[in-house]
Amino acid sequence: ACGKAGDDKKDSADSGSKTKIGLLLPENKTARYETLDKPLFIEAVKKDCADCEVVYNNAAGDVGQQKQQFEQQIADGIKVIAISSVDAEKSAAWVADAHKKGVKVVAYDRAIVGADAYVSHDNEKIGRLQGQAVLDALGSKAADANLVMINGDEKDPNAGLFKKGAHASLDGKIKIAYEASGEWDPKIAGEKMTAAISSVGKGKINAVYSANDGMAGGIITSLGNAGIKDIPVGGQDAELPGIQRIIAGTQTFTIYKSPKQLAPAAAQFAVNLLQGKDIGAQGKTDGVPSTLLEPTVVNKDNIESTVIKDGIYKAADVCVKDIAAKCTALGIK
Amino acid sequence: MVHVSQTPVLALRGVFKRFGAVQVLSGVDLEVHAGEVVALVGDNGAGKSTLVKTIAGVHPIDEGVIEWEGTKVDINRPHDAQNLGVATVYQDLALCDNLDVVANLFLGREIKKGGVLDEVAMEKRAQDLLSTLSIRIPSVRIPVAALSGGQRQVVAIARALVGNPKIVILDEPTAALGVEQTAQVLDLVERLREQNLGVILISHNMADVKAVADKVAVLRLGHNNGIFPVATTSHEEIIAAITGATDNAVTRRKSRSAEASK
Amino acid sequence: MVHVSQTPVLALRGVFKRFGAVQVLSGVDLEVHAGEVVALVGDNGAGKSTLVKTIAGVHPIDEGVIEWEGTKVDINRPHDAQNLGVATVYQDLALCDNLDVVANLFLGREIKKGGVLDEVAMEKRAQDLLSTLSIRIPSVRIPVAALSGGQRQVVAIARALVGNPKIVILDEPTAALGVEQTAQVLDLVERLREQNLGVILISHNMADVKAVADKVAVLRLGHNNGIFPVATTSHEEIIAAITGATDNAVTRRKSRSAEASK
Amino acid sequence: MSNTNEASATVPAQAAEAPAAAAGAVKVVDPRLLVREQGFKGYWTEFKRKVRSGEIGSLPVVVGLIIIGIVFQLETGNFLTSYNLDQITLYAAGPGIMAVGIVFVLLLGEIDLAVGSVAGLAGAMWAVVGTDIPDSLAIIVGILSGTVIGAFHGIVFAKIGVPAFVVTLAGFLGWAGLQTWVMGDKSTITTPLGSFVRDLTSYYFADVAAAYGLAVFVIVAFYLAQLRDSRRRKAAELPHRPQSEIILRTALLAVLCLLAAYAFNQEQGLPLSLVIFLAILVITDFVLRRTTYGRQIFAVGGGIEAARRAGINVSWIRISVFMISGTLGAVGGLFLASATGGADRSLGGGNQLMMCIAAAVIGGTSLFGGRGKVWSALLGILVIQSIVQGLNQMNLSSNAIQYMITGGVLLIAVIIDSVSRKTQKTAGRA
Amino acid sequence: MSNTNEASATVPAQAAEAPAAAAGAVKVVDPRLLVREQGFKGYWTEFKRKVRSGEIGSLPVVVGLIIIGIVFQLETGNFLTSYNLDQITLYAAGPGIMAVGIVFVLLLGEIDLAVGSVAGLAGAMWAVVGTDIPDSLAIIVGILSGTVIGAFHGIVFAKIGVPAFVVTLAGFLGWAGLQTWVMGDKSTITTPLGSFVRDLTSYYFADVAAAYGLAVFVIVAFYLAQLRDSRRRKAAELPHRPQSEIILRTALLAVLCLLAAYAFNQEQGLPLSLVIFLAILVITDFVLRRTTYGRQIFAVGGGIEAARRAGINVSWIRISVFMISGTLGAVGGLFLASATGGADRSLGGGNQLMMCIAAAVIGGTSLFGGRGKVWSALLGILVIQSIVQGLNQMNLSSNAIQYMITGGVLLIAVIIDSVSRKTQKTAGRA
Ligand SMILES: Nc1ncnc2c1ncn2[C@@H]1O[C@H](COP(=O)(O)OP(=O)(O)OP(=O)(O)O)[C@@H](O)[C@H]1O
Ligand SMILES: Nc1ncnc2c1ncn2[C@@H]1O[C@H](COP(=O)(O)OP(=O)(O)OP(=O)(O)O)[C@@H](O)[C@H]1O
Ligand SMILES: [Mg+2]
Ligand SMILES: [Mg+2]
Repeated sequence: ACGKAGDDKKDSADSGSKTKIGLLLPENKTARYETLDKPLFIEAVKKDCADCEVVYNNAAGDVGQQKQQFEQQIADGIKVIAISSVDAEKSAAWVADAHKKGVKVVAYDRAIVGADAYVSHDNEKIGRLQGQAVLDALGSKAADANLVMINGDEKDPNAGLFKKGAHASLDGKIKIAYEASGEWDPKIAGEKMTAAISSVGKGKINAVYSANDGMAGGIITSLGNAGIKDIPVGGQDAELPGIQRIIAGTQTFTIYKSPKQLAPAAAQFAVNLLQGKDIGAQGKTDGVPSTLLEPTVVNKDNIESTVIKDGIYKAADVCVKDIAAKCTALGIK
Repeated sequence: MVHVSQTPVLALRGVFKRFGAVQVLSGVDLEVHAGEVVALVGDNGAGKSTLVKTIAGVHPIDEGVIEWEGTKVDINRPHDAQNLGVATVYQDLALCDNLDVVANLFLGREIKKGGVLDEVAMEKRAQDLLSTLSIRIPSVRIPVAALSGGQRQVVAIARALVGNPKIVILDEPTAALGVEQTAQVLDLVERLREQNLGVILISHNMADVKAVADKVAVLRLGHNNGIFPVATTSHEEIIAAITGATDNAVTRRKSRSAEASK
Repeated sequence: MVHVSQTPVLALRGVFKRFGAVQVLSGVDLEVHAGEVVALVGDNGAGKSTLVKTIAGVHPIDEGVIEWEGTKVDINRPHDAQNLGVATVYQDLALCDNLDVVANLFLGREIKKGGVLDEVAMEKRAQDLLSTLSIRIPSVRIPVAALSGGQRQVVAIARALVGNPKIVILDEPTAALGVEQTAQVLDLVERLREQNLGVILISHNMADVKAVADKVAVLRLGHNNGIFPVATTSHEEIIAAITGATDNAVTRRKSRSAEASK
Repeated sequence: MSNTNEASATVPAQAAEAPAAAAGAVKVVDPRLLVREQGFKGYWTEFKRKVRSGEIGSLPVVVGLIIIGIVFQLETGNFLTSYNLDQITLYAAGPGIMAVGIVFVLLLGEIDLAVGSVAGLAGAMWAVVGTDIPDSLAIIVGILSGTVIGAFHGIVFAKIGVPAFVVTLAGFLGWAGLQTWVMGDKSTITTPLGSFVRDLTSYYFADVAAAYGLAVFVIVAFYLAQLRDSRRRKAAELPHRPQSEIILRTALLAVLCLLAAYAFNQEQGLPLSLVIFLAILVITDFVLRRTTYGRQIFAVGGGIEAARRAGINVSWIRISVFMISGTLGAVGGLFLASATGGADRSLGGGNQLMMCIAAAVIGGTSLFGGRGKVWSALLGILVIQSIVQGLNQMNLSSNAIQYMITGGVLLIAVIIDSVSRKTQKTAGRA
Repeated sequence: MSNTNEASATVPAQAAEAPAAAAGAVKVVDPRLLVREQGFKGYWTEFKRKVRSGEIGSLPVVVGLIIIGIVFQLETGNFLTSYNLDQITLYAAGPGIMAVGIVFVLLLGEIDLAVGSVAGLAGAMWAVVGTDIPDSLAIIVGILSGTVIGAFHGIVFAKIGVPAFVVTLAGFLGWAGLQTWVMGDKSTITTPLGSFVRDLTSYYFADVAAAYGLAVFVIVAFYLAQLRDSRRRKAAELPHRPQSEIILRTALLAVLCLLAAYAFNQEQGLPLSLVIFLAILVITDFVLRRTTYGRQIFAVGGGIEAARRAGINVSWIRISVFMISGTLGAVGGLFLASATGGADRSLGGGNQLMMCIAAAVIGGTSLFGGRGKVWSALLGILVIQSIVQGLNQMNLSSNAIQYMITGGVLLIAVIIDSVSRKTQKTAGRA
């Protein structure tokens, strides 16, 4: 990257780049964005358009930073940006500005009003699936069971959607004895769990809903310390430790949102927008052409057919010494 | 001796002060008239500085009365004392180390022009004030942290002269000063008396005390231990009042040297 | 007078020191022999304390040579000076305000028993040391911040006596002391000389200087301005060397008072 | 009050009326003070001496800034563009204004950990009440909420005696909670179209004359002020700056201002955010250096007991400084909201606080009170924002590395600064 | 080294060999010192005097803790249970150990902002290298990484002169970045089954005798130490604690210890985490109060220049204290990892740092150096963790409110403490 600064910028601003695609991801606390979404996206773009280049930034959870990155990419002459926004509502305003400069925006995983395309898993649906999975795990005992709900961070709009969905399937079918936010933090989630045990009583908790796998880790440690075993605990994200806990039997299920589908779908939208083709969406969400992907509930029985088969994890990585025996029992190899 | 008015400018009556488990002052009385120099003497730890600080508002008194020109006053913070017209040179000087000499001299009484600090006027005045006291200072724009012990003390003394006090309290003002500067300060004390101000001078140097004071108040272990007119009291009498004994290290040392020189 | 050895314990030769834009010391020489009390005198700001701090390792010298018992040494930090055997009482005392009297006295030289601080032994020793110096202190377990000016100074002096120094430097040790304590300190200086230690005594008090010093080194504006044997030099000569003039505030003040008493 | 002070201070009764004393007077200035030789050779030797003994003020930070610029230019090929200058200025304004408030608190030797949360809360207040009342009123409400909180911090600190660190730590948690509560069920409130807050970081004085005009005004004002001061000092027979030095300084400033003006005019013109930030800097600098109040802040920062004994109302100084910091925090919050397009629940959170404090410290304001100037907020935030912008542009594979580099560069910036000050310390000017 | 010191200190040559001086000697103790009357009436009047003048040490915090317990018990009905005591202890150990490190740094008058990030990084190191090497080695690697980082902070601070606030601020960012980088593509690494780290917060000495045994040991050791000290002082004719007072104090301690032991035995027994935390407290307390090294830390905190002139190696004290704080930070990190079930990317982040600092300060350690004790870390973290647990149990609708209450309660806790100290200040013991 050399050359005279001034000219470089002017050129690109006037004509715009025909090969660059921006990818803006929101945070780096969870590993998936940098280890799955980003490489899968780049790979898919390369497949559809061999000489395309992906310019990547991560906002580390900071809206201001993301706006700066967004504007920087526009200034650098990028004409199509796929963005998973930190704050969808604010992004809507930036998208309007971007349109004035002829820049197209793909909303990646999180919906943005006025975007040119939208790919996502349906977050409310995820919540409903989680809730249903809890009920399924309890079976007939659900009616007089006590449930502890540990939700995501209140500041994260997605957490609100998971919570809403979960309530939609749980309300009225089970008693929610304790509900609080674990702030996406395993330690806080664990502390909330001990408080729940203290309030509800040790023997009276029959199931735990955890909005994701990270928090489930802290929760399960707390349950273990209180000597509570064999109650359903559910999470989300199909993280490796989550999968391992499912095999070990301390966690019951998780939700698998395959980046395998998400990233290529978004990449395809982006390339089509860049090349001016029809983007090929399945439908529309709030007026934005969209493709909504189906999340899957993963439990003991379908680990092999989901995460392992998709190549997200290798059986050897999952089945480390502690649980190797159980793996064999479940037929994971 | 100058005319001494009837009501004292400042009078302390039965002042008590305690710090934690230590009863520092127990029923101390003191009177200062306009145009009078009162020397306050006493052993180390007798409570002289504490007494001065109660007058200056640094430590409010526990019990007792402070009268100003005949009426009882409450002095709870340094500001109160300054408003009455008490200017104090503390033993520990109490300068702001990070500020330069000029800023320290005028702290709390800055010269202003149209609401804005008039640095030029202050710097000029500072140079005048300091030269009156015969002190050389590398530059008046140097932070006081960089000054020598004596230079700092002179700055503190000069500080007390900015403003219009009625009483000036000097707590061991010449402790760190050279012979020449000490002489200047003694001159200054005499000028203050001529201008009809009251002066409280704390000093361990009996020669200085005898040179400028009108009367000597002795403090011993937080109690009054006599008030002596300077003119008619001998050196030995005062020292006996301070140490509470006629046989003390001073007399022993004297007699030893007397023997040695025989 | 005690026997004075041939090689000085400590010798400074052509010492220079500059702070920022101020040349504080310019080619200062000084010699101290065992069993000798050297008084270092000079006007305020002459550079006495700076000179002492260069010996004590607080400020390393810019140029010049420091010799210890005849060999050149580098003194870059206080630790170096202490290892040689220099004990210093600073003008600004340099006590740790938050520590109590005992902790301050033994700081850096704690008494230990099996690797653990022996508080009882230290407290006992502290009481002994302080009573030798005739000072009353509310309690040796009080933080030094709560002491009076003179009490602090005595603690600083006592500090210098813990350990086994060969040279003791006292920077205006009696500035804040009462008459009795001053006498004790002068006694102490004489005892140090008897034990064949070298002593550098800084003081503005000519009477004290004449009482205990063997020779007087005068510093003026950072230069040497003469070294005088005490026995054969008059008060006036020394003061003239300090102020650099025979007509100065001191003589003027004297003549004025002489006239007044006529 | 100012009048009485003036009156009492101008009567040096005792000292002035004593001719006897004047006879023994000596020149106050010490003969050992080394003076600068005349002419440019004199400047050079003095400059060398100052560098050696570390009395070089902000020079290290400025050099650091230049190095950062060059390095990123070499790395990315398009860092030193007028667009980037414009963007850096824009994003620097908010944190910069907050850092000015922190400089005030640091001058007291205290710290304000709540400034980020106050910014967030002010943004939330403005946005929420703005849905019901006119925009200008809402802005006032937002800013005043900062002032009130600052007053609260100040009172708890100065009157009750809780360490400022703890008060503002509690505030850091508490106000962030209040912010979320005020926002209610909305996670974001987008700035309404007509709001002045939107203009804060998007309005430009597009006329080419504006930027140049401001530059020329600054240069002339600087020159005249320096000249006047020098003349007055000369008249009072005090040491003063020679004409040649004033011209040299003015010329340096002129180059800088005009270059900046040119760069802004290449883009959209003079940004309003810069004008406001500069105005705040000039006003606060004036307050600190030219008024009794500013002098008292320094005095309290240098030693509370000495200040108290000088009759300064220490509690009031403390309370008012926290009010200033709260107010500037709130103003900064509105800038943040403007820059990101609206108020949200996480506004002012994250590393914002640390960045503001770092800006003040990197710029050279001491953490231990009594030493510093508001311009350090400008310099510091420029350093930080340049690093952020440059790293974003370098398009690093992972944020982890970006964090590490930010930490590292900050450290290096301060190390340079500290090393220069260290020389100063051994030269006896601690 | 200790030997030479001992030797030189025991020779008070000049003073002791001078009988002449002893003649003029006075009793050192001032006659104005008010002494306590004999008997229990004496205790009571002295206690009243102490409360009035604010010399009551940790009393306000202890009272605060009791109030917190009662309020939450009334609110939730099941706060004062042995399960909660067990859980609070468990979660308090990690932050508590980190707070001990912070106490050391605060005693110097400095601050360590990196302690949370160091904890996170140590957790990550342990977890990552633990996949390849034996657990015990991995633990050592994790802890040593903290020591090394501490040494780095200390060197940059003490030798280069960068303010500790800035060094550790850079560390706060930098080490968190490194943590993410070390974790690589894993967001969580679950603690392996056989790892000792898992035991840290899940192993219990289930035998009833363990808890009671420890309690009795502590009580007896305390009694004997006090008794021995009092005897020695009496023998040396120094003021000493009367027998009655020692018994009173021991009795109070005994009640506390036995109650706690009983409660733990109601649950799973004596937690290993508590034993380790207490061991660290006892050792660090011993180091601070009974060794030359500890004395030197206080001296440096009280005044750097005075300490330097006393021949103390200030740089070494600073570096070593930051090493201690780094090491304890790393140990705390392993406890955090243990409590949450493994190392993760957010370990040690968030409010962790603020909580640790708050714990140290609430417990009564001064932010300005030279005053405090390690037990303040225990008291402070108990206060904080109790509030967290209590509020969690109250199950407030929103975390925002929870944060506000935490902030508020913290503030009140410190206000009580400050008000009592304020009395102390006006009583002249600042
Ligand atoms: N803040 C304080 N707390 C506790 N005790 C104090 C405090 N200040 C002073 N004292 C005690 O009060 C007594 C008197 O102190 P003060 O400073 O008034 O003495 P002084 O007469 O000025 O002595 P000196 O001549 O040494 O200056 C001393 O014993 C001192 O220890
Ligand atoms: N750290 C420093 N920075 C700059 N100048 C200094 C510094 N320390 C001392 N000086 C200057 O050096 C000169 C000598 O100071 P020093 O303290 O040695 O004087 P002194 O002879 O001890 O005077 P005194 O009798 O007043 O104690 C003074 O003019 C002082 O301003
Ligand atoms: Mg005194
Ligand atoms: Mg001196």
